[in-house]
Amino acid sequence: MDPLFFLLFAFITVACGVNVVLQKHPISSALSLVAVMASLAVLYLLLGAEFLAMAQMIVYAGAIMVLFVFVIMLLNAGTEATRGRSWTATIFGIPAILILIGALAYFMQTGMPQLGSVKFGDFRGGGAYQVGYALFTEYLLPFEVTSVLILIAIVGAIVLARKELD
Amino acid sequence: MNLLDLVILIPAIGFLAALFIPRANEQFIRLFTLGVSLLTFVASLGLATGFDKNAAGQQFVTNFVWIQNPEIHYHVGIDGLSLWMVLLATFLTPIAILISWTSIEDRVKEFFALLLLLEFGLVGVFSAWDLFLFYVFWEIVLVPMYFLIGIWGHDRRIYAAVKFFLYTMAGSVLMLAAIIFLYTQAGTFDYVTVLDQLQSGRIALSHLQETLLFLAFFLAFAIKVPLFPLHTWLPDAHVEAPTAGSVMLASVMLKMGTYGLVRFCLPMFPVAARENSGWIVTLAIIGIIYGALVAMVQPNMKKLVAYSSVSHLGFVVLGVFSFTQVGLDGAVYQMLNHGISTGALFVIVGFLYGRKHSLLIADFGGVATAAPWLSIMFMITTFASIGLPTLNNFVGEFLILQGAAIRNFTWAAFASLGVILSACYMLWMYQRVFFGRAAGEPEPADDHGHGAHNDHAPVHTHAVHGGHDSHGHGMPDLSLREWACVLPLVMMMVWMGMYSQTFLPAVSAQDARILTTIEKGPQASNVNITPVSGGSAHAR
Amino acid sequence: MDPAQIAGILKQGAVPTSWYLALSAVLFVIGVAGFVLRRNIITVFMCIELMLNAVNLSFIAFAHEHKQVSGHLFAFFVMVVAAAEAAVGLAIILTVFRNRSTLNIDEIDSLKN
Amino acid sequence: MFKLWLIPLLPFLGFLINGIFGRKLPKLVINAVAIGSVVASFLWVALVVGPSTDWGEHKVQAHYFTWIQSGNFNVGWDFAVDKLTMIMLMIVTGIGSLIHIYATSYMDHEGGYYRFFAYLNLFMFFMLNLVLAANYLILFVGWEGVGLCSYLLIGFYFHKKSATNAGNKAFIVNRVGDFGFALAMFLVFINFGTLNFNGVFAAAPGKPVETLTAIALLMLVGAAGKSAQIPLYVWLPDAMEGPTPVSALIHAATMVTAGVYMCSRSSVIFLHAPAAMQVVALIGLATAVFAATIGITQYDIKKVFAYSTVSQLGYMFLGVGVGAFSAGIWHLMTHAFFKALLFLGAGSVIHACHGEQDMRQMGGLRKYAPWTCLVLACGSLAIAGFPGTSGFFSKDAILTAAYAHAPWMFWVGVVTAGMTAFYVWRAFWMTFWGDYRGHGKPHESSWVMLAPLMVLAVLSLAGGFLFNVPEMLKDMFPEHGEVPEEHMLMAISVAAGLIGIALSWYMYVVNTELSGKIANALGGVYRLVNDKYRVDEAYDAAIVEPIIHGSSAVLWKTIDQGVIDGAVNGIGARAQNVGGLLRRIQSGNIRSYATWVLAGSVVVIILMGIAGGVR
Repeated sequence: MDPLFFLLFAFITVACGVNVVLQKHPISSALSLVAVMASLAVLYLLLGAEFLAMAQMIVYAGAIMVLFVFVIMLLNAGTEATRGRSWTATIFGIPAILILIGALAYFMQTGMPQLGSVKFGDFRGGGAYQVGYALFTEYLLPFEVTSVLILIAIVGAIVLARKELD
Repeated sequence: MNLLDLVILIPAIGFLAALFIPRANEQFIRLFTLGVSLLTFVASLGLATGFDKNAAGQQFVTNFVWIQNPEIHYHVGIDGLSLWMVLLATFLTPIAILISWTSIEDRVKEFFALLLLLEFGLVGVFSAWDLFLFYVFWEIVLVPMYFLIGIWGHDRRIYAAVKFFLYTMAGSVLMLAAIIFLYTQAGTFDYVTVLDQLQSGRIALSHLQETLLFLAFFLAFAIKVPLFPLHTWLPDAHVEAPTAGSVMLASVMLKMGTYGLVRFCLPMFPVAARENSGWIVTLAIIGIIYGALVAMVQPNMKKLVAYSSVSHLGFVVLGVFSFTQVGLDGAVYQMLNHGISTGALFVIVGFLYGRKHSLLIADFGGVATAAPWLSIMFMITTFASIGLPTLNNFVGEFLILQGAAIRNFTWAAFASLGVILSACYMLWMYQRVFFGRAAGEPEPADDHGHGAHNDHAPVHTHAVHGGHDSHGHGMPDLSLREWACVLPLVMMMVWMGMYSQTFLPAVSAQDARILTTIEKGPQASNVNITPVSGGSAHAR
Repeated sequence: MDPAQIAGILKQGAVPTSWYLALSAVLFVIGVAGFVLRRNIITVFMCIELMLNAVNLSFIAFAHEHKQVSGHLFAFFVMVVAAAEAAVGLAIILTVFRNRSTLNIDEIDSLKN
Repeated sequence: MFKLWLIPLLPFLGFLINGIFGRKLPKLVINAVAIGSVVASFLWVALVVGPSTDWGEHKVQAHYFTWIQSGNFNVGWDFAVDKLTMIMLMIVTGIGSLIHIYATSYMDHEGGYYRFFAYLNLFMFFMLNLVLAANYLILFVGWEGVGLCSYLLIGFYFHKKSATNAGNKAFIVNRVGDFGFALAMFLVFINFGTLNFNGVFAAAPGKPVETLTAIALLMLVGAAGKSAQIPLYVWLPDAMEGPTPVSALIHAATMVTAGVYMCSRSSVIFLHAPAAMQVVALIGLATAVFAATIGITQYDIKKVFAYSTVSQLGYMFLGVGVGAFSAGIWHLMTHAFFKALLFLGAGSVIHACHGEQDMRQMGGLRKYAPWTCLVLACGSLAIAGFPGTSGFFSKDAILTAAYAHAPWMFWVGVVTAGMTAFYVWRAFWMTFWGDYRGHGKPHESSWVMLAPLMVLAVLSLAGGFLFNVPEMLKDMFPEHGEVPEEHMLMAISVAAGLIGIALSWYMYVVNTELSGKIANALGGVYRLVNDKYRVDEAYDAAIVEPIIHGSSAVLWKTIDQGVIDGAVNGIGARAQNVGGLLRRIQSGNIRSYATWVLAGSVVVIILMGIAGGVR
């Protein structure tokens, strides 16, 4: 059963991912991205990361993507202009991407050590309890630092986005 | 947490705190930064009083591992060499803040905060005893200065700032490479350990390695000094920098180079230092004379002072590479002297700029009539810079030249020419700026002919009219705030000139130690060098 | 990997971890391609999110492989950073749009000179 | 005990009070402070230090604090008084007091009154420091300090470009001398390990002659700068831009004699370096003749006396050079009397003529200013070496010693003495005889000015036998041999002086046309001398101009901005050419940046893959 789930959602992920890139209108890209997030959440679940799967749905697909859609609406962004000047990106970018694909494939094929396999239910360490426990014991300092980071981000976002008062 | 840590930390905390002050409260920002810098200064005075002046070696040490792997220590401490450098930095920062009080009008908050950051970096540079920490502070200093020049400078500020940045970076990259190489050999960045290993021969450097390492460090420091012919960033940076930037740059930042030479180049690579001293001293002497000659023909006051710095710092390098106690003491003392007197020169040039918005000598004239006290203060500073006995520079220059003479009399003879030339350019500038009549005022027919000089010409001179007569417009005398900037500097000039014993013993003790480490250097016996035991050989 | 192996896997009912990694790589490359080739700044930004997600997937796959929760935590922090980044990034985009009235990345070139 | 520090410190306090508060003080207080401080230190010297010291071998030493200490280099703020110092102290404070008194009247109507006296007091401080010093470095402090004051006072009328130029010239030329002096000190320290007079002079006889010669010659450079000897005399005539009391005090009586004092102080070194002595004598003699010839042709009354000062200083050096140190000091003292008198008298004349300094605009002043005339006559007699006057004794002592050293020097000296008498009396006749040629009505000066003149006149006449300096100093300096023909020599030099006076009387009183005719007859030579041999112009063309133009055109514009900056910028430009591609990268286009990031990471990934990945 597992491989089927994996293949199904992997397919959805890749297809929607490609769609993100191919869509001309940002709102379509955004909706495709939501689909990518959602299917990734399922894959997380398959890997035993229950907490993260939920977080992925709520934080990513929910909060962040809503923010994206919000901004797109706010700016009333239209379809992308085809006008562009960067030949570098096209000339060097596409070959580079192809090389990247090739290199990744080659090294994963040859250099990857023997790995195990995933079966749903093998690993039960990804629940809210375990994650929360690790988070508030071993990773307490990074966690707190993160909270500061988010605070700064909030302040920064407000400062940047607010209209000049004068 | 000892006093030195406080001196390092107060400006850093002040810098961060200043960033949180709303930018509208400009006056509060000024007062706050002034308060912080004064607090730092008071704390650093504690260093001076608590310092055991007769003992060599570090005091006020804090040493703990900052980063485990690679092993980098937070190792700070001061010895006789760095004590006065730290004090110089903390002494001049409040003055730099005061002189910018009204002249900086936009981005007030950033400006004053950056000055605190600069102070933090400078104090750090002078007290770091870990090579990596030193490098970090060294680069921290660069950042605020780049912005000070680049944002608040004059017309060609971007060019000057980039030139300054690139020059310095070019040098410091080499230094970083050398530091990392030393790390691979010693396994630590801690300077004391590295030095100990070098001296005990546990790190055996080949001759080529030592020379290359020496050159890498030397180049970084020489650019900062700046040694001829690496000096061309300095005039541009000075001319374009705001007054406070010039003051800090000339007075303290240039000393980072000479300090580095004494602190790192000599003790770590004694053999290479001695082998290379010939051409280094030659460059230093060329710099002395060259800087003075070029200063003589500058139309711009700040450029003139900048080139004079090239000349004066040539003296310092000469003293350092004389390898005599007298010369080295003089060199270190001269660093302080130059900091005080050139700082004061820039401060007063800044006042003049504030009054007339020009730096060109030709735009001035007759200032002495309108602003007598300003002129007197500048005159004292001028004479300090020329090296008049009883004022500070004399002590340093004399010791340096004496040291150089002990090593090689020809050096001293050539370098002394710089003393003559310094009188030329400074007095010439003084004459054109302060004497005569204000620019634009008609020069009365001055009959130069035979004996028509008139003792009793109606000389409506001097102070009597104060700043209220016709040529006094726009040239008020010193204000209370300006007095507060200048007077401490002038008093220091007299103090350091008359009673050098306050400062020299601590320096001497440390220099003696550096010199003995040089002489005891592990490979010293392999190389045949002229004796450098100072004047003692002849004196007894 | 021949069909026989795939059939074996399907029969066994367990997915090799390397498949997840391959998926992650594919997703990452897609993100890269979008990042380089798209001109709309918002789309570019979304492609960055895509790359982050791809990386998260590898983290979680390795966490499963090593049966350790640390990988999850890394992914968690990545999410947090992504959230912060989105907030600030979108604010920047707003400001840029307000100042230059364009979302075309090629027209935002004040870094030049 | 003797509180030697009090001597310089009193004038220094005067300087501080007048300098800081002077602008708000009434003139009376300024006068009281300025004169009081100098007179007080004069009294301290004359009444306390002088009488209470047993002047055998005794020497008063005082150490106040360590000034500079580094390694074995140790210099303290030390004062010492011996007989030589005592004589100098008396001259400096005594004449200083008189000139201060004179100046209160002379400067009465000038702006910057307080400033003037502050500077004068500061000068006294440094000068006293110079003579009291017990080591070379403290002497150097005074040496440079008096140079500073000289600079300030020459440029006192700082509105006048010529005045400030003269001040700069004085300071810079002196710096050239100080350069030599400083090098001499370096050599002294290297060879003796100390700069204290006691230590140096005790060890000097044992040192190699070459070393001592080098030291002595370098000291001579310093002395030539301060005491206006060839080739560094050029600043002194220009220094007459300063107010006349300054010319009298600094540029005639005290500061310019510091070089002579220094050489005499270092007599031990000089005596053991005969070659250097010879050079000193030659330079002194050359300066004496050279300046005297210029003096003959000048019309500015102060310039005449200035060249006369240079010439007389040459005499003193001649004395030092031939080994007659005490004669040199004697002449130093008598010169201080009569030259101060001449300058102050000249000031009085200038005052009388409403600021006129050109003698061609004077004449007949003896009717208007009889007292000035009288005292100037005393001074002129003294400088001409009229028998019995102070100048007679000291000049004769020098000439006799010169004869003992080398007879030709004596003859040159005698000719110079004749010339001296000629030009000084020429000035006298032109000023006081004939008819008044200027404008306005001349007037006699006030008694405040005349009183010091009279004191000086008495000293000029009687100073020679009142103070027999060689007698006082006989145990400080070695005796020089008696000359059998002494009376004969005396007669010759007196005759030379009298001939000079007579000739000037004939040319400027009896037959006033003659001088013009002679001048015309000499033509180019006369103009050359009148233009002071165009030495200033030669220096300008040979030294100043090349340095300034060279610095500007070659060093600054070519090397600094061309070669060095050019090289730096050139590296930049080359990098740009080579990296045309790199420049393209900096297109400002975000996507192309992204592409480069991508390309870079691909390279890194491939490299890491080849290397086997990170484990």
